[in-house]
Amino acid sequence: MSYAKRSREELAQRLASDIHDGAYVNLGIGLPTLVADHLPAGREIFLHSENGILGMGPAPAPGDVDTDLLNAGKQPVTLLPGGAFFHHADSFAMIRGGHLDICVLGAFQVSASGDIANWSTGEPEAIPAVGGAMDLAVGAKNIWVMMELLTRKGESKIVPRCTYPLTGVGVVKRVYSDLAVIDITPGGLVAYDLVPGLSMEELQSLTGLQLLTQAR
Amino acid sequence: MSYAKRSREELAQRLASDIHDGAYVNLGIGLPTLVADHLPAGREIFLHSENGILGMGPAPAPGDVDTDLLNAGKQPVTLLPGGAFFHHADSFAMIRGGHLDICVLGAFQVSASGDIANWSTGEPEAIPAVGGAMDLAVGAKNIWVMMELLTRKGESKIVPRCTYPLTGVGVVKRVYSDLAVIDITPGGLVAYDLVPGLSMEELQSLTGLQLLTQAR
Amino acid sequence: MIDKTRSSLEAALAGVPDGATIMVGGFGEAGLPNDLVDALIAQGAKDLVVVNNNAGQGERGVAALLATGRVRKIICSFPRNVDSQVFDNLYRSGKLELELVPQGTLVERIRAAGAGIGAFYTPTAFGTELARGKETRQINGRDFVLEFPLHADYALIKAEAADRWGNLVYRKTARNFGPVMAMAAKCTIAQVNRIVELGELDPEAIITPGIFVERVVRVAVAPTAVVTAGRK
Amino acid sequence: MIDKTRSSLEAALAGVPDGATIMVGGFGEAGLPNDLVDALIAQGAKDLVVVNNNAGQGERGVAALLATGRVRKIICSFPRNVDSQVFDNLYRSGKLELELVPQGTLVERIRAAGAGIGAFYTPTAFGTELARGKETRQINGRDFVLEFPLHADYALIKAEAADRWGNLVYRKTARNFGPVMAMAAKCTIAQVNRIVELGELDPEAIITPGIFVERVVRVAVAPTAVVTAGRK
Repeated sequence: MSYAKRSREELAQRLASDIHDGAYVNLGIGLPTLVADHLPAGREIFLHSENGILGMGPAPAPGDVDTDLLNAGKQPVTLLPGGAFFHHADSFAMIRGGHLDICVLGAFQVSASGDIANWSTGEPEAIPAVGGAMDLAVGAKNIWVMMELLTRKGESKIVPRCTYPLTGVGVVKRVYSDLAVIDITPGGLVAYDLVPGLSMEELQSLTGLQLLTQAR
Repeated sequence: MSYAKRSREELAQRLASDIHDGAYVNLGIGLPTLVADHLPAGREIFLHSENGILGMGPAPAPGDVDTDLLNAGKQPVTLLPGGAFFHHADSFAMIRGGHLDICVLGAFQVSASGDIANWSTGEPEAIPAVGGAMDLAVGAKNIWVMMELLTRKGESKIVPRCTYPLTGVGVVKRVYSDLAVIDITPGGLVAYDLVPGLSMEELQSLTGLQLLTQAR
Repeated sequence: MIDKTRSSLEAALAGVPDGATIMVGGFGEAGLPNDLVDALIAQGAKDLVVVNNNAGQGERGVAALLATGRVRKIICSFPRNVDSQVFDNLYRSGKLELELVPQGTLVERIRAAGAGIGAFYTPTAFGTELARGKETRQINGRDFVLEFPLHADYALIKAEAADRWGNLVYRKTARNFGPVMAMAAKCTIAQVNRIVELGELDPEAIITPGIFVERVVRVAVAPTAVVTAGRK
Repeated sequence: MIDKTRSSLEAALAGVPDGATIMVGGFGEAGLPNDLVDALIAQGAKDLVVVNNNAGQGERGVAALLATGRVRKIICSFPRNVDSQVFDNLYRSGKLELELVPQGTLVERIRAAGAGIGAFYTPTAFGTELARGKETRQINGRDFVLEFPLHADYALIKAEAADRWGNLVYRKTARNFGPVMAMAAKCTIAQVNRIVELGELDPEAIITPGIFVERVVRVAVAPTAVVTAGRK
């Protein structure tokens, strides 16, 4: 059988479709940022940025850049009517205090028990940098990871146990990948929404993990 | 010899004269509140109220009472130009964080080592109530007590060891009383500014404590 | 469209279960959400734990709630007042449990709940009766008491204005406990004097972002209350 | 008359001693007090500990300060950037100590210093390398890491406007670390775009009350900076 991986845009769209009306959401740096461009019409979704924004809007028109209005990726953004600014301690109180419904993070690896590794490759010569990743990982009600399922070498990024340094322990509830959506549940990994043409057996073989198909 | 005790107004004036220009000051409930009426002309002194005011002004004219603008004693006050409002957590961060230069508190007793008892008589039938007293006692850079030196029965309120339940341990730096000012120093109690006609010997005899006269 | 405004006090208080922990804002007359408390009385939930700076004054608001006998425990800093007779009688007759907490510790425990802090060390109350039985620790030569967060199921607060997203601004010292309690409760209900259009509140001056607020209800502005001096 | 404004950057930075711990506000280009940092370089203090979210980007500001070799240690959450070459070289050659702290823990440690909290338990970083060697505790079935306050001798921050009492308002996301660092430093120095008359700032919208600010200096408003995307 043959199948096509979801493009980054398709993946962002797939994830965005699961964000409920009225959700408070933080989109991590990198791939998750794309989700902002695919929020379903007709829903009001509140984007949080850890540098002190709730109600973040899209990127400004080129002539309207305000260097005092940046997102956590330090890119210029806008504020929606009804948005608010606050300082960093209040912003991380929102995060750590469990007030965000969803945080979407990229990852190097996710373990079958929901551990996430996304801040350091652990290479000895690497300069470490963590930013807000560890706070986000423990804070939001739902941690969703958005990533390509396989590395460039074809190895599964969902693993029995992370080999990269951890960002958070047992926190990931769901992985949106270019091949399938996978829930991390107490009963095991539940895969669904496989891309057309990809069988569960193939997906199992690609990941090397036991995957369940039980209804969500 | 004969002497006259300082009146409450004189005591408030005496204390107020020691508050430096630019000081951030919290005046406790009761007697200390009087100090606000005697702040020396020509000095800008910032009054803090634990319910969220910095730059508190005097009581409003009778017709100008705003029930949303109260002090910690729940009396109507005003705000000076340049004053600010904030919430209770920020207000007690100011207190606990050591940002106030001076807090003036009333007291039932002060010990020779600077303990203060001002929140409970410890009587079994009494309903306890502490308010912000314990936070103020540990928070300000300088805790000044303002009180009559003797109880109605003529007992000294400065004591070797408090018999009333403590509000704070080793925090009081100075007592402004109706008979003298007394510094609590590592070397002992230093008395000065005795009311005219009162000798150090008499003051010692009234308090039953050893008092030093060394220069401040 | 997200609209957190409710058309009536009854709708705003819907669903409060027996046994709930309820924070009530206010300090003195300022910021007391008395209309919400009255609606809570009408709603009828019982076996409640109430968190408020005081324990009710006069016969209205928290005092009236206490008088219904539906409050099991109150957590506060200053229950005793010249007009706290409702509390006084219940307390003396053993019908109401009291947890007395220094005011700054009370609000920091509330903030800790809202900010996801597991516990914190405060210098307040060290060496006093109110630290009795509590864990202590010396840090850099200073003594601290370990305190734990104070969570709530509901927070009833009063603000000046809100929009449909639940953003709030307050008025003067009526701000007091409101913004912090809003962070610590699963469901924050705000009574407000005005509801404004989205975008009307200055984003630089919003004190409580809507993420902390679930329901908003507009109430008729009360006539200026008489202020009794000398309370704490 | 209390006037916290200073007539020059030089006057604003006067007295910083060798060995000082200095917090520097800013996140991305927003809120970076680059004029104050330049003045600190000119002032010449050395053996410094710097607290900032990043570790300098490009060649200006904190990067320029690091390049002088006068910084002994940096405490930050995200030192590595596409243009953090100054830091990278010093770090790799062992000339600069790094304390890496998760961003939320960093700002909460700063707040704890300002708020007089002796230590606090946070869930952040539990079970990770950044909690290695730290005390942990299970509270209500959840695991926490014990963290201690982060004090500073000076905070250099950027705000939009100030009055002579040191009250500050910020602009949009330039607020970030400023209000919290101002609480944690013995001496907070703010560079501002505007100095206004006392009473001109709305008392409901003052973000940093003057009690947290010692010196204010007005700087020429910089032309809109070029924003480089993709940093954290």
